Amino acid sequence: MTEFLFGGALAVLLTVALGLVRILRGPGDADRMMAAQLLGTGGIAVLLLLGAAVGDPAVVDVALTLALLAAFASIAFVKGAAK
Amino acid sequence: MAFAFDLALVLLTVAVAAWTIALRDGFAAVVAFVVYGALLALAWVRLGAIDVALTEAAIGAGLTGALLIGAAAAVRRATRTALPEQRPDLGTRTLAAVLCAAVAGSIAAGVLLLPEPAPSLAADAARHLDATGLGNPVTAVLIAYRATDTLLEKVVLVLAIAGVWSFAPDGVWGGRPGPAPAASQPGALLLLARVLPPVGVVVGAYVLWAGADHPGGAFQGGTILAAMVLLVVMAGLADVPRIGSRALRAMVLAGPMVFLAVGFAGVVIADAFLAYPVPYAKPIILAIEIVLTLSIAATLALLLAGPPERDAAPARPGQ
Amino acid sequence: MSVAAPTPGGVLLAFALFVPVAGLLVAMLAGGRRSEQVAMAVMPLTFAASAAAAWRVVAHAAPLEYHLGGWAPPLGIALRADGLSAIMMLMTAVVMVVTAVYARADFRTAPGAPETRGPFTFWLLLIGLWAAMNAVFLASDLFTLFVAMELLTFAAVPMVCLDGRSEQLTAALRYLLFALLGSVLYLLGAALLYGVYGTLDIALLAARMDGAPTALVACSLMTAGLAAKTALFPLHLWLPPAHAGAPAAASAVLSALVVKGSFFITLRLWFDVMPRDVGLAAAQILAALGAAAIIVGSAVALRQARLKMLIAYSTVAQIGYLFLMFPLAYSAEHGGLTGGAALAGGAMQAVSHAFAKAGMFMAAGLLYAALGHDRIADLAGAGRALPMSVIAFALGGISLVGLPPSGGFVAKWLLLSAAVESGQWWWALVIAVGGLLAGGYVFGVVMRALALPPAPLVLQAAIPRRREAAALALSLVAALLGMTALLPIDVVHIGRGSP
Amino acid sequence: MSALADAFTVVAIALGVVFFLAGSVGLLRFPDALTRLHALTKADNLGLGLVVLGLAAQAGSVLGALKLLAVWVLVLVAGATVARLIARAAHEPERGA
Amino acid sequence: MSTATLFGLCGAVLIGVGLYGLIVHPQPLRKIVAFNVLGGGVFLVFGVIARRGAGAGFGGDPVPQALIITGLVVAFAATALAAALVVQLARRTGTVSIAEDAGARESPP
Repeated sequence: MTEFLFGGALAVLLTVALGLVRILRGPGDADRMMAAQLLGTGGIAVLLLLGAAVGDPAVVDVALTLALLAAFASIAFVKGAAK
Repeated sequence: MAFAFDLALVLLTVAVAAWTIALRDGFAAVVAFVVYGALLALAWVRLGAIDVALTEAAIGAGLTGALLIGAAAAVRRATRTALPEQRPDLGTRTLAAVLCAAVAGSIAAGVLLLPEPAPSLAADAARHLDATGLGNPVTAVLIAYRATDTLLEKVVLVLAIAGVWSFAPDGVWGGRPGPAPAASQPGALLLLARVLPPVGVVVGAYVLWAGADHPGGAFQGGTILAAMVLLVVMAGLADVPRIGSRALRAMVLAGPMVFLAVGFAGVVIADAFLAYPVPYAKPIILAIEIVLTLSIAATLALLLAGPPERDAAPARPGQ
Repeated sequence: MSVAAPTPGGVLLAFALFVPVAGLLVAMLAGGRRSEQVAMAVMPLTFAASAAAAWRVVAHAAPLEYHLGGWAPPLGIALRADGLSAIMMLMTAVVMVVTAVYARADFRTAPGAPETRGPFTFWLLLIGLWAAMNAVFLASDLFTLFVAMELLTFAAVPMVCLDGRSEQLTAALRYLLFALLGSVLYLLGAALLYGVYGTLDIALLAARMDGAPTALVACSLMTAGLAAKTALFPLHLWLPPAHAGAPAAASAVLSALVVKGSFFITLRLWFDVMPRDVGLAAAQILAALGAAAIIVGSAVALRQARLKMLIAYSTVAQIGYLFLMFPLAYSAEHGGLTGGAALAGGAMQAVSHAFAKAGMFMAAGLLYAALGHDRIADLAGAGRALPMSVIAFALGGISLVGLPPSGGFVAKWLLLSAAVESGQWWWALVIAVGGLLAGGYVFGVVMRALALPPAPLVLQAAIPRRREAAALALSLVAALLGMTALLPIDVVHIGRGSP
Repeated sequence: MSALADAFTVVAIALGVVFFLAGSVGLLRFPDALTRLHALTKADNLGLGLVVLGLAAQAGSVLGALKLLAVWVLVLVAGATVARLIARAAHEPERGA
Repeated sequence: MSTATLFGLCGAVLIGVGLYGLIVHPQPLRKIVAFNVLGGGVFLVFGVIARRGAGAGFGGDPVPQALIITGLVVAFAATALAAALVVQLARRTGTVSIAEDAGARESPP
C-alpha cells in the first residue's frame, strides 16, 4: 500500500506540474493564478498521500495549514491583480 | 517509488526556481515563487521535518507569497512607464553564471563530503526533554535550550516593524497602513471572510497547542492567525488600527516583553537568564507561547500591511 | 578546549545584552517624547553593564562566560567576553553615549507634541543597534551571531533613510540587499559547519576543526558573506551613498560601529574558529582586497566634492587596513593565525577608526547645519566660524593618517612592525601609501576650512557648544588613544591561548 | 475488510488522479480563461475529494478521517471563493500579460 | 543515492539559481524573489543536515530544525522590510531600478 500511495503522490505531482505550464504561458494574470490554485489543491492531495504513506498523522496539519494559507495568498493575488 | 517521487519533486522544484528568475513578467515570477514555497513544504515532509513543513506552508507559500504579490501590484500601479529591461550584458551574465555554478558546485561537494555517521544533538535534546515538560524536541530547542535565539528573533521582528513604518512619508505618521477599504466587496469574499476566520482561529489554536508535544507551535499558529486577520481586513470587514495606537503596540510587544521578563526573572528565581524553575517549566513555557502567538500574529499582519499611508491621528492638522 | 564553566559575574553579559533590548521594547510602547526619555534612561544602564563586564574581564585578566537558560553548549547558548569583546563593548558604549548627546538636538520631541517619525524611529533604532552590537561581541554561537547580525542590519538600514528622500531610500535598499546576501551566505556556512562538527559553539568548533573540505567551503562562504556586510572592496559600492546619506548622528554610528560588527565576526571566525586551518594564501587574498580598498578608497575620497562622501569613502579605505592583519598574523611555525602584534594592531585600528570617524561625521554634520552645504570647495571660513568642529575633523584625520600619538598611529605602527617582522614588506608599503593619501584628503579639507572666505560667512543656524564638544571629545579620544600603548596590560590577548 | 478497504482506496485515488489530470489538461487546452477556470475548479476539487475518500478508508480513527474531510471542505469553500474572484478579474481587461 | 543527499544537491542547485537571479536582475523586487529562492536552498541544505542527524527516536536532529524555523521567520521579516522599501521607492520616483551609479550625489545634513 505504501508503494501505491507514493505512486499516487507522484502521479498527482506530475499532473499538477503539467498544469504549471500556464504560469509560463499566461496569457493573463488570471491564468497564472489558476495554475497556482491547481498546485495548491494538488499539493494538499500530495501532502495527504505522503502523510498516509509515511504514517505520520501530523502531515495532515501541514495540509490544513497549506489549505488556509494558499486560499489567503490567492485572495491577496486577486485583490492585487484586480486593482 | 519513494525515490521516483523525490526525484520528480526535486526536478520540479529546480524548474520552478529557474522560472522565478527567468520569467520576464514580474507577476508570473511571484506566482512561480508561491508554487516554489508549496513544493518546499513537500520537501520538508520528505525530510521528516514536519515542524518546518508547517512553517514553510504558512510562511513560504502563504505570507511571503501574499507579501510579494502585494508589493508587485503596488509597484505596477506606481510605475506608469514600463522601463526597458536593462539586464547586464552577456559577458556579465556569463561571468555571474560561472560564479554561481562554482558556488553551487562547491556546496554540492560539501554536502556529498559530509561525515558519516552524521553528528547530531538529537540524543542531547532527548535527554533533557523531561526538564522542559515538553514532548516536541523542536519546541524544546526553540523555547528552552536556545530560547535566546527565539527571543532575539522576536526583537528582529519588532525592529522590522519599526523599520517598515519608518519608510512612510512624514505626513501620515501614526496613521493606518494600506489603502482605505473599498465600500463594496464581492459577496463571495465577504462570505469567506466570515466563514474562514473562525476555522482559522481554531486551527491556529490547535497548532499552538499541539506544538508542545507534536509538530506545531507559537510561530506557525501565529502565522495562521495573522492570515485570518488580514483576510478580514481585505474583505473590508475591519480596518487596520493606527500605528500610533497604544493598544496595537502593546499587542505587538506583549510577547517579547513577557518573554524578556521571564528571562530576567530567571536570574533571580532560577539559576540563569531565561532559565525556568523545573517544576513550573511547562506552564511557564505555555504561557510564553500563548502570548507570543498573539504578538506574532499582530506582528506578521502589520509587516504585511506595510507603512502607514492614511488617516493620521486626528490631533495632527493638515492630514 | 571544551565547554568552559560559567564564571562569576557572567550575568553582567546578559545584562549588557538584554537591558537595551528591554529599553527598545519599552521605548516603542511608550511612544512620542517618552521614547526619547526611555532611551535616555536605558543608555546609562547599558553603559554601566557594558563597562562593568569589560572591567571584570580586564581586572581578572580572564574571560567571562555565561550559559543562557542554564543550558551548556552544544545544546544551549553561551555568552562569552574575552579581551577583544571587552574592548569593542567599551568602544561601542562610549560612541553610543556621545552620539546620543549629539543627536538630542536633531531628534527632539517637544513636550506635548505628537509623536513624529524621525525622532521615534531614531531612538528606537539607536538602542536596537546597541543591543545588536553587544550581541555580536558576546555571543559565542554561530547561529546566535547570525541573529545578532540581522538585528544589526534591521536597525541600521532604516537609519540610512531617516530623512526620507528617495536617493536615501535607494541607498538603503542597496545596503539591505547586500546585507541580506551576506547573512544568507554566512548562515549557509554555519549550517555546513554544524553538519560536519555537530555544534555551533565557537570554542567547541575550534577544538573539533580538522580542516575537512566541507568546513573549508563553509568558512569561505561565511567570509564572503561577512566581507559583503563589512563593505570590503570590491563589495563596497553600497557603503558611501548609505553612510553619506544618513543624518550625521546615524552616519557616525553606521561608519564607526556597524561595519565593525561583521568585521568582528570575521575575526572570530578566522582567529577563534579556524586559526589552524587558514592557509597563508587565503589570508593574502583578504589582505590584497584590503590593500585595494585602501588605495581605491583613498584615491576616490581625494576626488570627492562633498565632505560627507569624502568621509564615507575614507571608511572604505580604513576598513581595508583591518584586513591587512590576516597574513601578518600568520605564523608558519604555528601553522596558522596567531594573535600577536598584528591582532593588537587590527583591534587598535578598529577602535581608533570608530572614535575618529564618529567624531568626523558629527563635525561634518555640524558644518552642514551651519553652512547649509558640505561642498568642500566652499568651506573657506569654517575654521573661524566653527573652530571646534574643524579641530574635531582635523584630530580625527590625524588618527586616519596615523600621526602620533593617535590610536591610528599605534595601529599602523603595530601592523607595519608585523609586516617587517614577517618579511611582508609590500603590505608596509601599502600602509605608507594609504597614510599619505589620507593626509592628502584630510589636510585638503582642513586647509580649505582655514582659508579666508571671499565674503563674510553667514551661518544658517547657531550650533550649540555641546554638540561641537561631543564631536571633539570623540576625535580627541582617537587622537590620544595611542597613549594606551603605554598601559601595562595586553587586553587584546585576554582569553586566547598564548600567541 | 482490510482488503476491501484497500481496494476502495486504490480505486478512489486512481480516479482522483484522473480528475487531477483532467483539470490540468483542461487548464492547458481550453480556449479562454473562464472555461479553463470551470474545468479546473471542478476537476481538482473532485480529484482531492476522491483522494480524501480513499485515504479516509485507511485512516485508523474516525477523528483522523474527519480531519481529512475537513481539509477537503476547507479547500472547497476557499476554492469556490477564489474561483469567483478570479472570474471577476478575468472579466476585466487583461493587463500586464 | 539517499533522500537526504538528493535534497542536498537540490539545495545546492537552488542556491546557485537564486544567487544568479540576485546578481543579474536589475529590478529590486525580482532580487527579493531571488533572495528568497536562495534562502530556500540554504534552508534545504540545513534541513538535509538535520535529516542526517536523525536519532534518539526523532526523524531528524531537532536543533537544526528549530534553527531553520527561526531562519524562516527572519527571512520573512527581511523580505517585508525590503518589499516596503521597494514600494515606497516606486511611489516616490515612479521607477523600480536601483541600477545607477554610486558616485557623488546630493549630500544631506
